[in-house]
Amino acid sequence: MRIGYYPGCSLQGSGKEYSESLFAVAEKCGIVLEEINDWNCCGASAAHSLNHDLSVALPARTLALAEKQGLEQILVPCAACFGRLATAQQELVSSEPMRAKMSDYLEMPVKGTARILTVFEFLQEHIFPVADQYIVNKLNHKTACYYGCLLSRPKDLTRLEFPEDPMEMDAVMEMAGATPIDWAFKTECCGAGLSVSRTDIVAKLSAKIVEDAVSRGAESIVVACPMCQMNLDLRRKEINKQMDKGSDIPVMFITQALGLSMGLSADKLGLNRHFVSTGKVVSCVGRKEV
Amino acid sequence: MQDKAAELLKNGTVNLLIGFSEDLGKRPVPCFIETAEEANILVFNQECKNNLSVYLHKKEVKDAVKIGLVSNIATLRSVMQLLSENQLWSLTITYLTVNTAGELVVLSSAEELEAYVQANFPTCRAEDKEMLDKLNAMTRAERWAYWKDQLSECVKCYACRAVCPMCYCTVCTTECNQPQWIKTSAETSGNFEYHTMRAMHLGGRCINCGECGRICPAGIPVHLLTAQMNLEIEQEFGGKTGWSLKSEYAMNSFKPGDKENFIK
Amino acid sequence: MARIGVFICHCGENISATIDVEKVAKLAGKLSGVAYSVDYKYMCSDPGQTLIVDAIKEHKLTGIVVGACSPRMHEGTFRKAAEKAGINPYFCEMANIREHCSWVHPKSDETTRKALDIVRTMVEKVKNNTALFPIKVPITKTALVIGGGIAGIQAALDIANSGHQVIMVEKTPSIGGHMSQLSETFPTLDCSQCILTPRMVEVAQHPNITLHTFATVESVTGFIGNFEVDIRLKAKSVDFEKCTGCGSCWQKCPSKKIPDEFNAGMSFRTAIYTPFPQAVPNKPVIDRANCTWFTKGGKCGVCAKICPTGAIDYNTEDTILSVKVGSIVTATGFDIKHSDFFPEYGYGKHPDIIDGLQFERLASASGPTGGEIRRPSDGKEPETVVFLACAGSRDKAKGIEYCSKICCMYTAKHAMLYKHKNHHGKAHVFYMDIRSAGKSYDEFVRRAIEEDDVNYIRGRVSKIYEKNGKLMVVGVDTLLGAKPVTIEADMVVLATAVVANEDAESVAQKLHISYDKHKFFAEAHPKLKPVETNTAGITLAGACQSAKDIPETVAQASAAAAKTIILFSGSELTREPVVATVNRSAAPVFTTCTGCFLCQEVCPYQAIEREEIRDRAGNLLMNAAKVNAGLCQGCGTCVAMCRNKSIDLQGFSNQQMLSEVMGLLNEPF
Amino acid sequence: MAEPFEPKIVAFVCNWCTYAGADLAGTSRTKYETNVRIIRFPCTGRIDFMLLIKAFQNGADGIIVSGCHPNDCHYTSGNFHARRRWIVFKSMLDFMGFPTERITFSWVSAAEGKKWAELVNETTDSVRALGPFTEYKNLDFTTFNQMDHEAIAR
Repeated sequence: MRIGYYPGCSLQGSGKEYSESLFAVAEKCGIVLEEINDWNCCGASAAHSLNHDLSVALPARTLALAEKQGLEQILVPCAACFGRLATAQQELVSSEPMRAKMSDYLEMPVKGTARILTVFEFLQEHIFPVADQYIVNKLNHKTACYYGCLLSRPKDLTRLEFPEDPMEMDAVMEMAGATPIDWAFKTECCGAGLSVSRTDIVAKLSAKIVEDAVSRGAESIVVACPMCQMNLDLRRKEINKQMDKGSDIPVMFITQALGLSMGLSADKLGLNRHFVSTGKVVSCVGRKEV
Repeated sequence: MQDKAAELLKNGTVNLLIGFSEDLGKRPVPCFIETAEEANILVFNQECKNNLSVYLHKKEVKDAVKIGLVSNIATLRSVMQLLSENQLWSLTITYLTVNTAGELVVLSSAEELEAYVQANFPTCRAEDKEMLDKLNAMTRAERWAYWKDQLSECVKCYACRAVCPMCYCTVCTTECNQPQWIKTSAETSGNFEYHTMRAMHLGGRCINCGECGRICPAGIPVHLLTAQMNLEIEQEFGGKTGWSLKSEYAMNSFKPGDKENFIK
Repeated sequence: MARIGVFICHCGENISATIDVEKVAKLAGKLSGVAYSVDYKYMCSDPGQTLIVDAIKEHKLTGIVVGACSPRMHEGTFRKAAEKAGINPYFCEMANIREHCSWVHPKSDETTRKALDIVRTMVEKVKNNTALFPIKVPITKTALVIGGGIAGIQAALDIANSGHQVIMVEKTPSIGGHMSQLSETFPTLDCSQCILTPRMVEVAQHPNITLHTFATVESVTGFIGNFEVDIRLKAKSVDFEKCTGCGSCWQKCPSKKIPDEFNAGMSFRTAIYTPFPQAVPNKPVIDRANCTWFTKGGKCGVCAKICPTGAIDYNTEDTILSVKVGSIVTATGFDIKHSDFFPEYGYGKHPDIIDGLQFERLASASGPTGGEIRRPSDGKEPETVVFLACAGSRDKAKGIEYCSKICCMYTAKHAMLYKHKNHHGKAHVFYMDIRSAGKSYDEFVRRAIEEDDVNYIRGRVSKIYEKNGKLMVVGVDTLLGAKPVTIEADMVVLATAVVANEDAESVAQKLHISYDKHKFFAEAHPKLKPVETNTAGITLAGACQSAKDIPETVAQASAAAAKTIILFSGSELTREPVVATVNRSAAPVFTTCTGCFLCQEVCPYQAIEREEIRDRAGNLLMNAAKVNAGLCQGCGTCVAMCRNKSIDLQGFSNQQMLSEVMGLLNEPF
Repeated sequence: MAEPFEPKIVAFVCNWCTYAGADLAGTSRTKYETNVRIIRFPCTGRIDFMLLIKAFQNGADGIIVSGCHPNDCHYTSGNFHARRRWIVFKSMLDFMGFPTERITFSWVSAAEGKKWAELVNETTDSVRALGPFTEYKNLDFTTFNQMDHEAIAR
């Protein structure tokens, strides 16, 4: 089964370590990801509030290209990209006039039938079945799995069984030998929409998340969305100001954590790219007790 | 097979054995054997096409109670369908057949029969499929002309009914005269209604043995009507005739989601 | 030879304005088999009917066709006239030349021709009519009431008080149902048990009621007036004849850590137990799944040793009791979703997030706290309590689109009860809408808001989590300010959705009644038959049909009882003879039915039975289908199914229908 | 000039929905074409396909079969069984080359008097456009009338 890959801007920029670790883990498990040729911006954050047609056309072009390439599955790791692509796909599939209109705009046929995988589905379907044989280290520590908004909602798009209390990453972390904690802010908003314009609000919102994770004994936060990661990591200084007591809890991608458990080097997983040091987690590899 | 038949008749497992023997023209014809000594006349080969299960409805056969039935796969499949329709309840039947490897197979219970039939389930005959495709590719007017031409030849001899194991009704609708449903004379319109009715009554029950078409003295391929119906029903509602001992008759069940794009 | 009379009505001018009625009558008179034909201004009037009666007598008519309005209008009228004239009423047919002809077409020859066609069609039909006689079905005048909650109690008492026998089956060891668990009832705040327990006692003491507790319905066969029901009497392990209900056994029972169902799991009971002190009957049963004697193979035996009357018997087994009843009242009640249904509220793992029924027990004087509102985790009085008035209901994402109806009211009640008992406490209610339609209901809610100072917040709650020993309730106020709110609470009460009982589906299948996608039982008609089911003789009472409060439940239960009493008011049930029959003839044919039984599946009423036809020596000759006229409703689907026309439908027989088609299309002139 | 062709249309309807719907068309005085004659059945489940064939054989040019909408059946499931029978019957006729557009299947509820009138008008128009159903009549001498004519001519 060929698996297409749509990086989007984040995974080439601010979330580069997400892409690095994803590819490292995939390679370890013998999975090849095929990037969509000539992909374009998904239109996240701006397009859908400006022009509806544009917000469909941007992802539609990417989908059309994927179809041309003969890809039946596309992995979209970034939560925002996923949201846009999946929304556009739903419109394309349910409306013949919309398909016709988009084909017309794009000057190429688009059906929107390729299956768009969230990173959870990718892990569950492609990594889980084989991961056992590659896991060599136990990440013996308490971790808070943070899902954020776009990977959990709306249910129709994300297809999570319990969007109110998702367990997909918890299962992966458990497999990696960590102990996922039960906490309250799994699907809370980190404030990504205001990431640049109102960092004060971001700090307030993200602080709640960090605070709850820390107060329940978490030693790391694991995420699957580049915006969540950026906010919790890059804005830590501002976040710490909002908290009674600051925290240096590291925030890593699920793929980085999984890679660590597979014995991949911190370098290869981009663990050195973080603002808050991930050293604590790296050093807990192989630790006996939590 | 002769030895096995003789053994079954001798030890009383079977009182009457229905099988094939050769007539003077060396053609296999059905025969009825009551003693072990007669078993040497039995033959079984590719030419033994008759669906002998049709005889299971005869009074003389029913009176014998313990029956041995030399069967091809179509015969076995029709017995399956009959069992699912609560027929043959008074009979104890031992089935003798030959599998694809050329070995004799003796089946003595309905469960064994079901397992064997499901493992050796026949597909639609290639020549029938070809003919159906041809007809379906025609325009409707051409099909009308085709059947008009064919059915005008029908003389209502009812051989197609007599040879069909599924036509076991004691009084057929063709014989109802209060009211008279089917015209008794052999006019084309009456033939049309007879064959439509036959196909409707057999759709979802016919096991595609093709005997009705083979037996027709006028050479009308009437078996194509039921074969087409079966294909349609299988595609639309699922289920296979003569597959299970449990009734899976498509025409006495429904799904709320059955198609209704043709209903205004 | 048929002698048919044709009577064409002018209906004032309703028919004669567009149809040449005289011509129709004249031409109809020439039809084969028609002995008399006439037109008249108003056939349904007294003189019109007299005209028909006289004509039947005078011309020795064997059947009549009335060309007038729709049979749905006056078929009954003219059938009575025919009967009065001495012929079987089913020799009367209506030709609908008003609704289907004169009213929908302009005055023209074509319209007149159509009217004649319609008349001729019915003449051909009536020639083939046969005498039919109403079907009489005997009635067993005993009712079965399934369920001993307030719905079952009310229905049983009403039926029993009318002088008929009632058998009540209750699956738990005591009757009383959910109502016995309630603290106080809205909108009057009177004590639930105070009004219920006298009724429970009345049931137990009523000479016409036979009560079977700890029993379930095993199977139901038969039909209206004549059901046969097998009841499974679960092994109680206690001989009720000997037991005096003294209570020594449960006081000494060593298995004391079994969650108490009656207190919604907030206290413990013993293995030998009565559900609650006022239980009816007030005699214990042994819960075998939790009794050491049964789980550890014969160890313990304390209750048997202590029992002063020797009533304990560990060796009793389930028994099946077969009863005959004429009607069944289904009053099997409801369940609620529990807090473990809500991931966003922590799956109910926190002991202080409770459901409505648990709060009822906290507030009840007979509850685990003696009626003091104390939180389950540490027994402290909560300072702040948050009530969620919609938890699960009206939420498509939860698969529960409907409104649970009772939550708005009981949430207001809960908040009031809390405020009455904890004067300094704060009560907050999150709600979607307040649905308080009912007598004195809205006033009740206003009282909670205005007099008892309950803080109502219009909005939903997105999550509840624990922080520093407090429950953080995160919601939104969609009214003033429209902003997120977080309330630090000590206890949260979820008004969880009312759902069908877990075993509702299997109960419905046993009774052959239908149910909706939420497993609530379906009424026969949403407007006009809200109490009946589509199986004649089976009625519904209470929340097994949909969420209901107590007054509504009681009203429906009385309605179900009334339906039963109506049924029992005659000694026989008279039914229209439009039913299917399978032909029968003399030996050796017996019937043309071949016994394929493919018709059994199509019957929506399970009316087709198997009959074994045997010779005098008892040898089975053949199997044939037989229609149970008590069950058959006359749809005729089996008739169209039958390949050899062995089944026919009286009143719409093959002969009649084909004659109609032939008569319609073959014009004699 | 020849008179315009007026088709004979037979409607097979159930008692509870479509018959009542046609009654409603009457009580609301909704005007429609005169070509349709109704035959009343208790339920669409009762309608034997043989009756449809008989109707065509006896000179009907078009047929309407109509009953309660799904889930509205007075007998809960008669219309579901009927629908399945129609699916098979229609494809059977089609396979024999029969012009199936001469049969209109419809759901008309007791409240749809207007729909009934429209259904009759549409069906009449379409059958009128199709012309007389001569194919079937030409199979042989169908009606008694025709047979008499032939006999006399001979």
